[in-house]
Amino acid sequence: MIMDNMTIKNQEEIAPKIYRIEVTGPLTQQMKNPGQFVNLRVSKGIDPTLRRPISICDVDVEKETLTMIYRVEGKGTKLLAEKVVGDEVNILGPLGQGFPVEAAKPNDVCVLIGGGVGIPPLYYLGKQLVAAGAKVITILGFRTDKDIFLEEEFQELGELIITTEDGSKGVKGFVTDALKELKAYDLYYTCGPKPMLKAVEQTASTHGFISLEERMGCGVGACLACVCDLKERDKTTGKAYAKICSDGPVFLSGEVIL
Amino acid sequence: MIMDNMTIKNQEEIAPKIYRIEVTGPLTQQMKNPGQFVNLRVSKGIDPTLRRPISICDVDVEKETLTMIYRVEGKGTKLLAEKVVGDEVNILGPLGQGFPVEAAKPNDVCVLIGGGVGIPPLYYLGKQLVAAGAKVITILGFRTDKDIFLEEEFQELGELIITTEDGSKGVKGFVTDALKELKAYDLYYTCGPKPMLKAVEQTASTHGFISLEERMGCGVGACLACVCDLKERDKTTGKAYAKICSDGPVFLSGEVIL
Amino acid sequence: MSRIAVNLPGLHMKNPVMPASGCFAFGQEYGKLYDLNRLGAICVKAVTVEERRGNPTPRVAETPGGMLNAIGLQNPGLKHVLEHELPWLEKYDTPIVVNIAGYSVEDYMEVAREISKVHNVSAIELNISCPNVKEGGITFGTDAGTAAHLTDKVKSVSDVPVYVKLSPNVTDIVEIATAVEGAGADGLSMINTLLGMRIDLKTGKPILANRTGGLSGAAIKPVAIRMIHDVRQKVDIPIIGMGGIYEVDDILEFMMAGANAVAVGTANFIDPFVCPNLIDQLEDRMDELGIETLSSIVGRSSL
Amino acid sequence: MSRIAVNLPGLHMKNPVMPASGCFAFGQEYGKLYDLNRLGAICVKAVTVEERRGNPTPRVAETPGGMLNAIGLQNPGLKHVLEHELPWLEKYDTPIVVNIAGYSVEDYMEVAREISKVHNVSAIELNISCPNVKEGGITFGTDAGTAAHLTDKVKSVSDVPVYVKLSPNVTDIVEIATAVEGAGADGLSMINTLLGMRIDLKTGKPILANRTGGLSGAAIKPVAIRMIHDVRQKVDIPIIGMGGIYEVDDILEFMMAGANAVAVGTANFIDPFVCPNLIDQLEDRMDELGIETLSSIVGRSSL
Ligand SMILES: Cc1cc2nc3c(=O)[nH]c(=O)nc-3n(C[C@H](O)[C@H](O)[C@H](O)COP(=O)(O)OP(=O)(O)OC[C@H]3O[C@@H](n4cnc5c(N)ncnc54)[C@H](O)[C@@H]3O)c2cc1C
Ligand SMILES: Cc1cc2nc3c(=O)[nH]c(=O)nc-3n(C[C@H](O)[C@H](O)[C@H](O)COP(=O)(O)OP(=O)(O)OC[C@H]3O[C@@H](n4cnc5c(N)ncnc54)[C@H](O)[C@@H]3O)c2cc1C
Ligand SMILES: Cc1cc2nc3c(=O)[nH]c(=O)nc-3n(C[C@H](O)[C@H](O)[C@H](O)COP(=O)(O)O)c2cc1C
Ligand SMILES: Cc1cc2nc3c(=O)[nH]c(=O)nc-3n(C[C@H](O)[C@H](O)[C@H](O)COP(=O)(O)O)c2cc1C
Ligand code: FES
Ligand code: FES
Repeated sequence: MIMDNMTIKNQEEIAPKIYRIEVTGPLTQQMKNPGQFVNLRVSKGIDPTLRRPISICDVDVEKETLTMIYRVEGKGTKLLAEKVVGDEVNILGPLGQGFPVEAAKPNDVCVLIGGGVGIPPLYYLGKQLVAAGAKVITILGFRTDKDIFLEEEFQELGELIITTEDGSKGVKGFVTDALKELKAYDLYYTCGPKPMLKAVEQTASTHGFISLEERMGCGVGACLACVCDLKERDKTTGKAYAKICSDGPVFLSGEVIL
Repeated sequence: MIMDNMTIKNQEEIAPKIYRIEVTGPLTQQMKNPGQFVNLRVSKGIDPTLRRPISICDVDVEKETLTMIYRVEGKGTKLLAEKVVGDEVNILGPLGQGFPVEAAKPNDVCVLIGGGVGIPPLYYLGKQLVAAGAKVITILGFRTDKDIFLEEEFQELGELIITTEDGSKGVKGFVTDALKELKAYDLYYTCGPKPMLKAVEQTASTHGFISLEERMGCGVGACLACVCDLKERDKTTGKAYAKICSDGPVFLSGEVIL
Repeated sequence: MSRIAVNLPGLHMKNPVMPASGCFAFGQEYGKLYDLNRLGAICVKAVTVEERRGNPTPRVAETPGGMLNAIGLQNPGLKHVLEHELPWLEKYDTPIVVNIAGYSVEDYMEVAREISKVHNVSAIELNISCPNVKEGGITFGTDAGTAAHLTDKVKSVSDVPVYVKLSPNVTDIVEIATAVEGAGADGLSMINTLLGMRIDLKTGKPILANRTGGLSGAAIKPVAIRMIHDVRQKVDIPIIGMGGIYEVDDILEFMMAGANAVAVGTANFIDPFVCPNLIDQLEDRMDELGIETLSSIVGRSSL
Repeated sequence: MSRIAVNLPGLHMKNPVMPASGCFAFGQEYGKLYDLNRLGAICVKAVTVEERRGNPTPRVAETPGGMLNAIGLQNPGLKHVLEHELPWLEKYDTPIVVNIAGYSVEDYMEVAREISKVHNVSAIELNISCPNVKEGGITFGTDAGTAAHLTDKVKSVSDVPVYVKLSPNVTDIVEIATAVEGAGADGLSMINTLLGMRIDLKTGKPILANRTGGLSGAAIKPVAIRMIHDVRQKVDIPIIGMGGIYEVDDILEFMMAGANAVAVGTANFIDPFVCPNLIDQLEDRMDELGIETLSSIVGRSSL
């Protein structure tokens, strides 16, 4: 199974325009890989037409709940925010290749670097890294202190550094300003806007894993809407590009042209 | 005011695919003329695009409730049937020129002749005719006995003759088979499918008032989607046609080409 | 000048919004619902020399995100419009645009000559794009030479600016647009409806008695935006943009594509108050997007 | 023969439904979700002689009731398709249609020659209507003479039937259809996407990096129905109909308009199981409407 209606169990605004939604259903059984995403259908009809990709933020496989965090941007997320407990949402997923938890060896220091709505997938990742015995340091970037979310949750996983552009909380500046100050770490995992990803790739002293975003058609690798260029041709397929929806959204640092 | 959101107070299936819906709101204050209709918006978005015209079946001005009865035909009425108590429906109306109650003098015998979903507007009319001191005989045509609705309600207004095409209840045949048998009456009011209206006009021994249906764009007389040809040019406007939405839906027998 | 005022040949509009031709009759119906002076301009139904009965019904059919119409230019004819419809509009001081149509060049010229003399008519919209009539209409709009010839002739008899209303049912709308600009058009209106059809599955027959009709509404908006954008690169005369405008953002999108003013058609049928509502929302939305004046965004997409 | 089977040149289809080119890649993705043998046929992504990188992203934008795409014919090139994609499809016994494109007549001929030799290729779909590439593509599809010439050349080298995929962005699609029929086309595919555009209000720029894109989805259905209906009156070769098919009724509407089979594009993105689901619903719906066999309703709307 890869598509099912899931029932909304909880929905709340946790920061301005940022919503946490919890849905339930057996589809969660397959959602074991952090960094994967689902493709949501926010209405039954033709309006809007396309599904909306949203990352898996947390999964409770026993309780069969999937948590997502999203920002109200346009029509689709607005409709999603209007849904109430008990409503159903059609979900296609899990999709794509997530973050490799096994890339971190026990006691490795892993830095999670997230900006804005790139933060949610790092939470499920952080939980799994900790469970696997790795050490987690998290750097989360926000515009201002009012925008902060998931603070407590990340604190429970290890050290948490918050940066705000206006300095209203934590380090003033961008996530890379905090990253620069970090001494030793073994690898990083990052998700956020493209300029941030570029800056992180340049600033980091190790390799890492980068999660990308792109406008999507199908979400399953069939339409070629979401390609990015590879630095080198893929050795097995011979292709010069990768599909973010099915080959990604997570790539090894240096693998794709940002 | 001519457009407002009204709240659903009741909705039930009263015969196969036939729903009675009751909505409430101050717009009802203006709904005094039976035979008028409202134009409903069944969804917020663009799907479906157009409003749906539905006749006023009953109004309780004090309680501010409007009752409509509709058949689930296609997409729009299906969406309407899925709505539940407490939901809002955007309503434009009352629209058009209804049945003239004042055309019946006290003690006049008025025959109401309805077929299918042409029946609902006759109910509000019948109530007003009775209140004005006229005598009401109703002939309602259905396909089969399962389809019958509003039977008790019409019985309370006076004599009720039911016809069914398969003879499963009442007179076997069409409304005109029952109309032929009626001895003396002063005028008639009719609403139903066009072939029925034609047959009624030909069968009736008096003049009467006929309510028409047509696919509509605007519902307010601005787009010319819903015209019908007049037998003679209108003396005041000089026009050879009438707009069913604003000049009708009710016309004097013989006035329009059916 | 107000931030939302726009100036086009013959049309000094306090805001960029007018109802689209054929969706607003001659104004009397919507005039009962709100003060028509709130509109930037009023564009009335197509007028022909003779009265026209139009097509048989059904004349409309719904489609996903849009609708088809095949009214067939029904109108009471030039004489009646001159005597009854235009005088009724005299009580308003907002510019009036009269959409004109005909079977022949002479027809068009006659209507243009008479209509443009009326003192409360500010501009003519030359309808060379009606898809719902057998003769005239769209046949003038699909060939650049024919369109230019007609424009030239109508210009020669019109006392007011002439906006040519283009058909989207063509391979190269830029070619037609540049041809009518060359022939002296003062502006363009675009787009008219796309030819479409729907079939009733129960009967197997087209829903419209005319078989085909013109597709309007939200569904056609991206086609309209593309055509306006393309034409804007090549012509200098103003464009009145239309095709699927329902929301305030749509107005801004049309103007960024290159429209100098806009017309709202089908949306009136969904919400009869849509024109004044959109006008009311315009400045707030401009503030949110940091837009100073409307005129500053015209054609921004091609900068 | 089953009531829902249809027979077209080279295509013996157990049902009339195939995925539309470009919306199904080379089958591998949807092949993970269901058995592709359930499909009437499989139409794969456009193939060109050389590998193509396509357009920069963003390549899709949503529109009311539809979407724009500007993929730009990205594909791994003829050699790779011959070596990797087509062999993978060998495990299925449903007909394969290969969509082909090129910059020049010679390009098209080379792809057609090679592809048509592959034993599991049942037909070629000649894409003369891609709106998203600067050279080739749509330029072959907007002029009847050019389209006919290309058809003739491709027919001369193809071992399998050739379906010409028509562009809706033309003034007279019937003219192009009759021209390619005259040049020997075995069938037509229609319609490809309508040219459209969307602007991002925050930046004032087009959302698509390519500026314009092709409009597909429910929004274009009435245009497709109209064009198929018009073409059906004048050509005898079969038509594969597409453009906004989402529901089982849409299949019947296309066939009544004149299509002999149908393709489903955008709807796959909304529901990846849409093709098998529609196929499953077909007979029940035919029963409800009293339709005996599908072949009996083809072109019913013009009877
Ligand atoms: C793999 C992936 C994971 C994502 N995870 C999250 C998440 O966990 N939380 C979150 O808030 N957002 C996430 N996004 C971004 C989210 O998909 C968009 O914000 C959302 O689709 C916007 O839809 P809308 O209807 O509100 O906006 P509209 O502007 O109305 O959307 C119009 C169209 O553009 C697409 N679109 C618009 N912005 C984006 C974008 N940034 N990325 C991709 N498509 C876009 C929409 O999907 C839709 O097709 C993710 C995107 C991707 C690709
Ligand atoms: C003045 C008037 C009063 C009416 N009163 C009632 C009533 O009280 N009860 C009732 O059940 N029906 C009534 N109808 C018919 C009702 O409007 C249609 O059944 C309804 O619009 C069908 O919509 P749909 O979405 O279910 O069907 P669809 O087939 O999906 O509708 C598609 C389009 O066609 C239009 N349409 C389809 N059938 C009709 C029709 N028979 N008349 C007008 N437009 C149609 C729809 O409004 C819509 O625009 C009335 C019609 C008119 C004109
Ligand atoms: C019912 C109806 C009637 C129309 N009549 C005319 C007309 O008489 N003359 C004309 O130029 N355009 C006419 N049009 C086209 C509109 O003016 C407009 O160009 C088109 O509908 C696209 O705008 P919209 O999507 O906002 O409706 C008509 C459109 C509709 C829906
Ligand atoms: C993402 C995408 C890619 C497409 N690629 C091709 C293509 O390579 N070749 C082609 O002939 N048509 C292509 N098309 C057009 C479709 O095959 C189809 O003609 C069109 O989308 C209309 O059908 P629909 O509304 O069901 O999507 C593409 C369409 C989409 C949406
Ligand atoms: S969204 Fe279709 S290939 Fe990625
Ligand atoms: S529906 Fe528009 S005039 Fe009657």
